[in-house]
Amino acid sequence: MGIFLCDCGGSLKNIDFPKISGDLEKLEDVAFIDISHSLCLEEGEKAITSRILSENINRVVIAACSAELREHKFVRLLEELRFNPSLLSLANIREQCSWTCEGDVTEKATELIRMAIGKARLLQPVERKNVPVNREVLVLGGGFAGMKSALELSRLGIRTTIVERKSTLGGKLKEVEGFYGLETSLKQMLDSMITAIEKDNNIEVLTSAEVTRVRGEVGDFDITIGGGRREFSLSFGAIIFATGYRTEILPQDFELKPGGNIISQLDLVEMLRAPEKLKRRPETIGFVLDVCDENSRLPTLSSLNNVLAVREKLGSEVYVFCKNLKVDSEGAEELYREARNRGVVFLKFDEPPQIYREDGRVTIKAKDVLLGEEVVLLCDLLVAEERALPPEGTKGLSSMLNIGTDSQGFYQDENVHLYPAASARKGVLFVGGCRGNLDLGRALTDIASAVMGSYSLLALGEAVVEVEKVRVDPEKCRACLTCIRACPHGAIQLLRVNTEKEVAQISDLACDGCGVCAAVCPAKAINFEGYSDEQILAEVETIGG
Amino acid sequence: MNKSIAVIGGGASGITSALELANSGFRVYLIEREAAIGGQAASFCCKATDICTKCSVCLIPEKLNEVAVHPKISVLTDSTVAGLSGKAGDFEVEVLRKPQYIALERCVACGMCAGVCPTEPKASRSPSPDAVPYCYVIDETRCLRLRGEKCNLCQGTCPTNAIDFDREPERKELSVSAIIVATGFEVFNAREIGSLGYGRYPNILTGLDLERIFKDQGSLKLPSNGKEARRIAFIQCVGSRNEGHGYCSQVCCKYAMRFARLIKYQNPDTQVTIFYIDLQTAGKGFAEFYDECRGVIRFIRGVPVEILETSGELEVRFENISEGKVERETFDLVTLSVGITPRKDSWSLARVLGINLGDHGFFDTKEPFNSIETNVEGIFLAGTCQGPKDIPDSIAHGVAAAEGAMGVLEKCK
Amino acid sequence: MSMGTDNKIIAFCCEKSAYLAADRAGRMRLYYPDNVRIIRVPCAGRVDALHMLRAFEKGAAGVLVMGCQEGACQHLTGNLRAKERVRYTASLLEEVGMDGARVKMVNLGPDMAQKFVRVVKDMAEKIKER
Amino acid sequence: MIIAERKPFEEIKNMIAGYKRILVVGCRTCVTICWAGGEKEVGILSSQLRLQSGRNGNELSILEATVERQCEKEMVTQELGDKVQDIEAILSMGCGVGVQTIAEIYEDKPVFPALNTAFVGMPEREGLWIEMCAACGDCFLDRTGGICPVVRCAKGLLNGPCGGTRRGGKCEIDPEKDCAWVLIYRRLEKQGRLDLMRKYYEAKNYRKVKRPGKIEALEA
Repeated sequence: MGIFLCDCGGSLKNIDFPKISGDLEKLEDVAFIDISHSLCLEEGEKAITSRILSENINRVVIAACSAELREHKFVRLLEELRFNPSLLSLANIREQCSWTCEGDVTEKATELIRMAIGKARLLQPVERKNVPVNREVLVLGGGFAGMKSALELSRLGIRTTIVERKSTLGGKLKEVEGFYGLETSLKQMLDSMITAIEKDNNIEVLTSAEVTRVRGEVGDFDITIGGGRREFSLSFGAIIFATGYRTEILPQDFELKPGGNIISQLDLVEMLRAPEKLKRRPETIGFVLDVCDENSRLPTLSSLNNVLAVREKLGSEVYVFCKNLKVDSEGAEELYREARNRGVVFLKFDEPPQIYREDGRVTIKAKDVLLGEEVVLLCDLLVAEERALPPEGTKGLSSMLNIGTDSQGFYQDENVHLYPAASARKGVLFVGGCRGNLDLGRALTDIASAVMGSYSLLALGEAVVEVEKVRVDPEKCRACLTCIRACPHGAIQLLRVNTEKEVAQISDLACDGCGVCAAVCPAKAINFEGYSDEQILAEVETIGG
Repeated sequence: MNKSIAVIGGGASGITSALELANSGFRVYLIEREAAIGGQAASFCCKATDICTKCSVCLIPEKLNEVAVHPKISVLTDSTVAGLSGKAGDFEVEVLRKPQYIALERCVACGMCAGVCPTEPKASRSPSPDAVPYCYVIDETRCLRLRGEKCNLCQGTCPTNAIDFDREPERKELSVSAIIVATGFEVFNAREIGSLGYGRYPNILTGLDLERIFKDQGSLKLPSNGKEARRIAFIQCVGSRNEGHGYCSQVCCKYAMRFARLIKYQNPDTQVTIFYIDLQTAGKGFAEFYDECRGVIRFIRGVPVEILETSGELEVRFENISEGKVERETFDLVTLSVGITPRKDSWSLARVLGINLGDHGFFDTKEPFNSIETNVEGIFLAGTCQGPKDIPDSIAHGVAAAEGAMGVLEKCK
Repeated sequence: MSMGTDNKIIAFCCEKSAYLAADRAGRMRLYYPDNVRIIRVPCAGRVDALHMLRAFEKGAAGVLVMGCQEGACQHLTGNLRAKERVRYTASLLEEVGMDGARVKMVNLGPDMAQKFVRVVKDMAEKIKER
Repeated sequence: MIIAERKPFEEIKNMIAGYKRILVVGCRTCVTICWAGGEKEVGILSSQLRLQSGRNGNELSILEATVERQCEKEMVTQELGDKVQDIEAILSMGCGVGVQTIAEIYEDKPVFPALNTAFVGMPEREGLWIEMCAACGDCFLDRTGGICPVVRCAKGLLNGPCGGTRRGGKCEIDPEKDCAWVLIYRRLEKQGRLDLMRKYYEAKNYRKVKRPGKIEALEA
């Protein structure tokens, strides 16, 4: 074992390096101890290189500054010298020792180095290997988000297969007339995308089809797709969920049954598409927001767009009842000001308004906060607020893949490390509405993230993995499923390894290196190289002297 | 056609674009104006109360370290873009770099130069604890040697002789095939609204001040006398949604509520009030947090216009819309939730690169719903330089810009 | 098995938050007692009751398991499992007649150097009393 | 699968009081799967014992071992063979069968149980095990649609709900528990075999079951 100490240019005054090297030299498995001024610069690296090439040591301990700053340099240097970097053990004697105490900390520094030595003795080499990865991506959902993802991936040279539950592509945006201020109407945009997909031989489309079973891990998902007639299974490297969202006027949110003069945003869009067909032009239209879900951007954005379309096409009076207009999207504030200039009246309430039907018209009663008194509005048409819900198959698919959903039931746990498009399982990505992201602008950046995520994972057709860094010992494993249930990344499966019985098998690519499985395993069958029980206990035991 | 890309600005979105491109095999030049990368987001604090409030600030340090370490990214600190020529696929970017008196690759941040520096406060400034690259910087305005006097104490003691005073500003030519502009934003200068009294009274802070206080001290004390604040007010939409800035900055409601919850958590008997116009509570994972805040924080609809100091306390005059009359309330601390405004110098960068500015002063994009391509082919936008965004959206936007740039490169291959 | 004169504190620090906070405390030169030994773990969820008990066996007077904020763990439930395990280990210590408060779960963000130092000082105080 | 639970530490401590050199033996089958007596729990209990002895001064030396299956004589001897010489007492973390097998092999040494063997059951979710079978030796699950009232009905009735069932099909005695017979009724209803509910079954003849049970396979 070779030990390198760095006194950071002599600035670590409260550590007596010669004393340390004196104490540690006595240990019989220590080949040499070098004291250098700056291991992180060229001269330090030259010193390490010459030492390693001349002495035949099988472990390296470096006591220097924080791993966060220097570990990568030492690892890269060792790789160049054909020395397996997993046999390197670090001790931080600067930020965590010399800089945290006035007095002499030689004794603490010695003990920190002893801990690193204790661990180094037990380190085992871990090889790196290229694992073939399937370059194809499965896109679930043929709406705007799904098609755009497939087109972007194909542009970067990756084959995709779109699986759409309905019989045609297009999804939710097929029903929306357009976005105010956007010249090309969404319909044209959708049609051009559909034709582009048909022409693109990088994209295969399976309509009225559904995923019935998912097995395998990232790089090689074995997915069974069932259509009406037959069921077949394909292999994919990654899965992008673009299953959109569903809107509904829920009875418990709105006592009055929709229909007649209470319509949804989509019905309003239908009407606007052909205003001349209307029997009677509605004089006044009322919008109600923030009644059932105060935290969604969708009602505000769709209302602002439709309100301007109504003023333009029907010219009827428009009143919007809301609590907090969600204008925190790009361009939303401009739409709000444009609407106000076009004569739309915005009324703000604190308690939700009472709404009831009266002789063919709808009455809305609410205490307006700005005026400070009760406002009663009689309108011919009321556009009720819809609640955005997760698509139908969410529960089934998320349990099939054992991935989490958030508090509103949409895909993707509420964890900042996953934003914007990742899931806890590597190779499973979410885009747009299905993860609760309902406005078009943000959905576009989701798509880019998912595309980049899968591109960097699969583009080369292979991925570098650390072979069996976390390994299950088939002899000890009782297949008690504890690790499979505990693994937050779904990286462990029950497989028939070379032995005859089924044991837990950890996929090197899907494993994110957290070690939870090694901690929960009741049979101590899982060895996490670098942080195995013995290695951690070796560090713990050094304090006993 | 060389596969290298220049990213201007090392903030949240800039480093994300750089990382995504580098991980996809491109060579990236990251041009950063300051001495360290990280931009504004790196100076923000974690606002968790033992439970994460999803502000994503903790993603930045990990990315910064990945960038500093990545073999395919070369970071040019203290650098600005002086000129541009060529077209998409073959740009020539002229970069001007301030003299590096302390060589980044030699400095081990041991602190001995600061030890011997005679000036007070030290001319050889230690970097902020999470600066990347973590190196000492010489402040020209205070260094005796750079002001012409004879002094090279630090040069003598530096163990890795990283200090060299006769280094000149460098001018570099970078040939790249695409450019991503990620120059970030400026916080609204609250002094511009005189009636709110920022700068006149010590106990009026802005959101940025709170970030720095919590980052350095971990808890909030009254700037005037260091005691605990009993009654705190947050005023929303300062510098957003008014005539000069016709947009919602999207971040102020959220950071105000996070701070309010954190303050309430640290000393529960403090009374916290938020004055707002429209409370923005949308976003992944924010609904639950909003319900939690509703029980603990007092929300008043109506934004104050004037704050005066009477007998050591701050008297806030505001129109309480719910009751429909003007009221006065006294607080011992007021925080102005300042919004996002375009950088003052984006005008000069726009002129150099030839890209247009939108009507709010942010860089303009080619068409609506395409938030990354500018009017010049091959130049893309990332992050808040294109419009107000919070940290998760800036990061996602950085990825989108990287994906856009890669698309151009694949096309001109 | 000596209790050790300057009784030691073992801090299992998650390398994504607590370990970075410890480094940051050093860079800010925030001084804290020198009887703390930091052990780097990939996630707080990696620390097992066995490791904590062995620390006490070897003379540690206090054990800190320091993970990310709840909801910000890169492995989603790592810190929640750690909290459970610390509660379990505390009950094991109570069974043996030791004070369960000697083992403590701490949630930290990567920049919370002050909180790291405060927690370490509190534990150092607590173990001095007995 | 046999489900067991570790005894409170107080009880274990008093059991082995006075013995200096103790062998703690785990088992790698059922008790590992239900987190009671696997290699990990052996480590934890041994740590506790060492901590306990460290605190009040009496030097206790603990040896740890884990047998593949404690209910197999050959496996016990193979694993413990060389470890048993200078041991004063054995603390078995196996189920009741394991403790008795070891006691039989090493009759000169006292063998103590560290676990309470609880029931035959299955995991409802990670970390929660529920009893499903009482091993009564005379299974009649065919007549109750696969739900065993002996175990899951608080009173172990064989003939229909006791009439005290609470609203929502909950048990009279334990409001959280589902009444077994309501579950049986619903399942039989689904399968269209409700006629079984009308049949009358005499009380079980427990005398028929000779304790301890013995089963001999016919073909060698």
